[in-house]
Amino acid sequence: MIELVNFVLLGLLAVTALAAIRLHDLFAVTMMFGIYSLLAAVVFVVLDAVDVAFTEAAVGVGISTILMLATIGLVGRQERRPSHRPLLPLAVVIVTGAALVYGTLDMPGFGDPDAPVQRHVAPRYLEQSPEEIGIPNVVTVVLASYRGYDTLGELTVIFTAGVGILALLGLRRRRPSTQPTEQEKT
Amino acid sequence: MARPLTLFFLLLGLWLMLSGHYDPLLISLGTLSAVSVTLISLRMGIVDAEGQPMALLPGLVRYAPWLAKEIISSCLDVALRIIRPQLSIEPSIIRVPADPKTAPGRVAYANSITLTPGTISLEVLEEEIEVHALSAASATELQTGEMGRRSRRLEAP
Amino acid sequence: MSPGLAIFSGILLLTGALFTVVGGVGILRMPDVFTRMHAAGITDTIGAGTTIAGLMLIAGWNLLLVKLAIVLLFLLLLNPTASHALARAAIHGARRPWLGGPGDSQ
Amino acid sequence: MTLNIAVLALLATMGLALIRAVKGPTVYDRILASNAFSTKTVLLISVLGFVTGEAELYLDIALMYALIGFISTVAVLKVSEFGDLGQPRPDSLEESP
Repeated sequence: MIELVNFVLLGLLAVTALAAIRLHDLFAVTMMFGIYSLLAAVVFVVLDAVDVAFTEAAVGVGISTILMLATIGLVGRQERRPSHRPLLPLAVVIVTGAALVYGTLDMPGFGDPDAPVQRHVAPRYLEQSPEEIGIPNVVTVVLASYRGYDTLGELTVIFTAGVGILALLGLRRRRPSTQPTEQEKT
Repeated sequence: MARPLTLFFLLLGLWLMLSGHYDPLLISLGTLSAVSVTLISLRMGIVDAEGQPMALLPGLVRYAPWLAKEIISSCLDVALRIIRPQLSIEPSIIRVPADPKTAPGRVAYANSITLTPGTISLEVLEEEIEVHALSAASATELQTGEMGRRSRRLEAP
Repeated sequence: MSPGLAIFSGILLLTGALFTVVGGVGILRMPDVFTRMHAAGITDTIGAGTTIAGLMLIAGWNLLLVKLAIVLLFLLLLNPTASHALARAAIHGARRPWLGGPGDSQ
Repeated sequence: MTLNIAVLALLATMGLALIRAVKGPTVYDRILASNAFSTKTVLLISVLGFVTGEAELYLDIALMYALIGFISTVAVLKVSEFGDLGQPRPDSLEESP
């Protein structure tokens, strides 16, 4: 059953991605990306990556949709026709994709108990974290406690990126007054 | 002072129900988050009568089952119209009087109209609500005013 | 869980599945955006309602029941608001509803 | 068994909504399709939770999606009606008391 669900979801993902490429109305493309995020989230949930699905909900469906919409407000809704043929980029992408697929052949199977990732520090985190930290969600424990410095660095990067994006988009606070000032009328 | 407290206890109750972990550390974290959300809401100025329509709650007990019955019957009607080989729809735009006088009551009425398949509220005006109806049957059903009467009783039980 | 409950929850889930698919067909078949909203309304109210009610019977008396109830409550409160906002935006965006007149095609 | 049928029905409806999102023709049809899609996602995740027997985790995500889907729909509608998110134009100010 879960296999079937996976196949259907991946098929829908492919259709959504193709539609997003084919459409030239950027507003419609944003909608397709929203649908893409929802589908990707279900795939993550089915793969048991619950925390990634949470992030996908907040970032993929929520924030990135809103940021893309704000960008559309700045740059207009129609995509310009490309001035060159897409053959070279297509070839590069196909080669890269093939290399990545080839690379996955050497990876251990999904959920393999003998994979290196399952045998290194993961067992210790799983066994010790209830006594050492006391937070029920192991992923949170790893992110916020065992790898606290890494997370701090990541957050700094994300915060900087967020400030940069907001500065670029120029989102300002809504004025509380109901009368538009002279500046806003222009 | 009563409203912020109500909001705080509602948030705390929601937190406790959703978390399912009851040791001192996690409960204190939940209390902390409920307090901060209450403070932020106060700063945003959204802790008011509109944010907590408590007056509607007692009437809701009688209103909800009637609405559920209404939704089921109109769902069957719309579903039959969809699966017929020729779509037997005759969409129209009608106006019905907005019976409830308070803002939360009107919102409840307009939302009930939209929640019932076959009718969608397009615009909520002071005296009237503009409604898009899928079929003549759903339009006349709404124009009998049954839903308006019941939603008015919602705000003054 | 008792066999009676199992059968009842099965019936609810099948009803939900049926109405969901009918609503989906309606989203595809209806002539314009307003009539499509009525079809989407079926999946959002009775489709979601019966599906979640069926899951509630499977869940039994625990926190899962509460979470399912909250999911249903959110869906029932938020969806009409979103539909109304969509209908209003469509009207303001000068979308004339299809009223079934001859030559009035969209 | 019935859970599996519910999953299949939800997937089929997601496919139908996706067709509507691809075909359009207007922006509002696409918004409608993507909103219907997010509702179906919430339901699908809830049902899958019971299929795999890990409903505890899955329902939290379903809750989150119920809320986020609404927020993004409203943001999209705001842009489609007013043309931007942050600053209201002078003519839209009268409407929000």
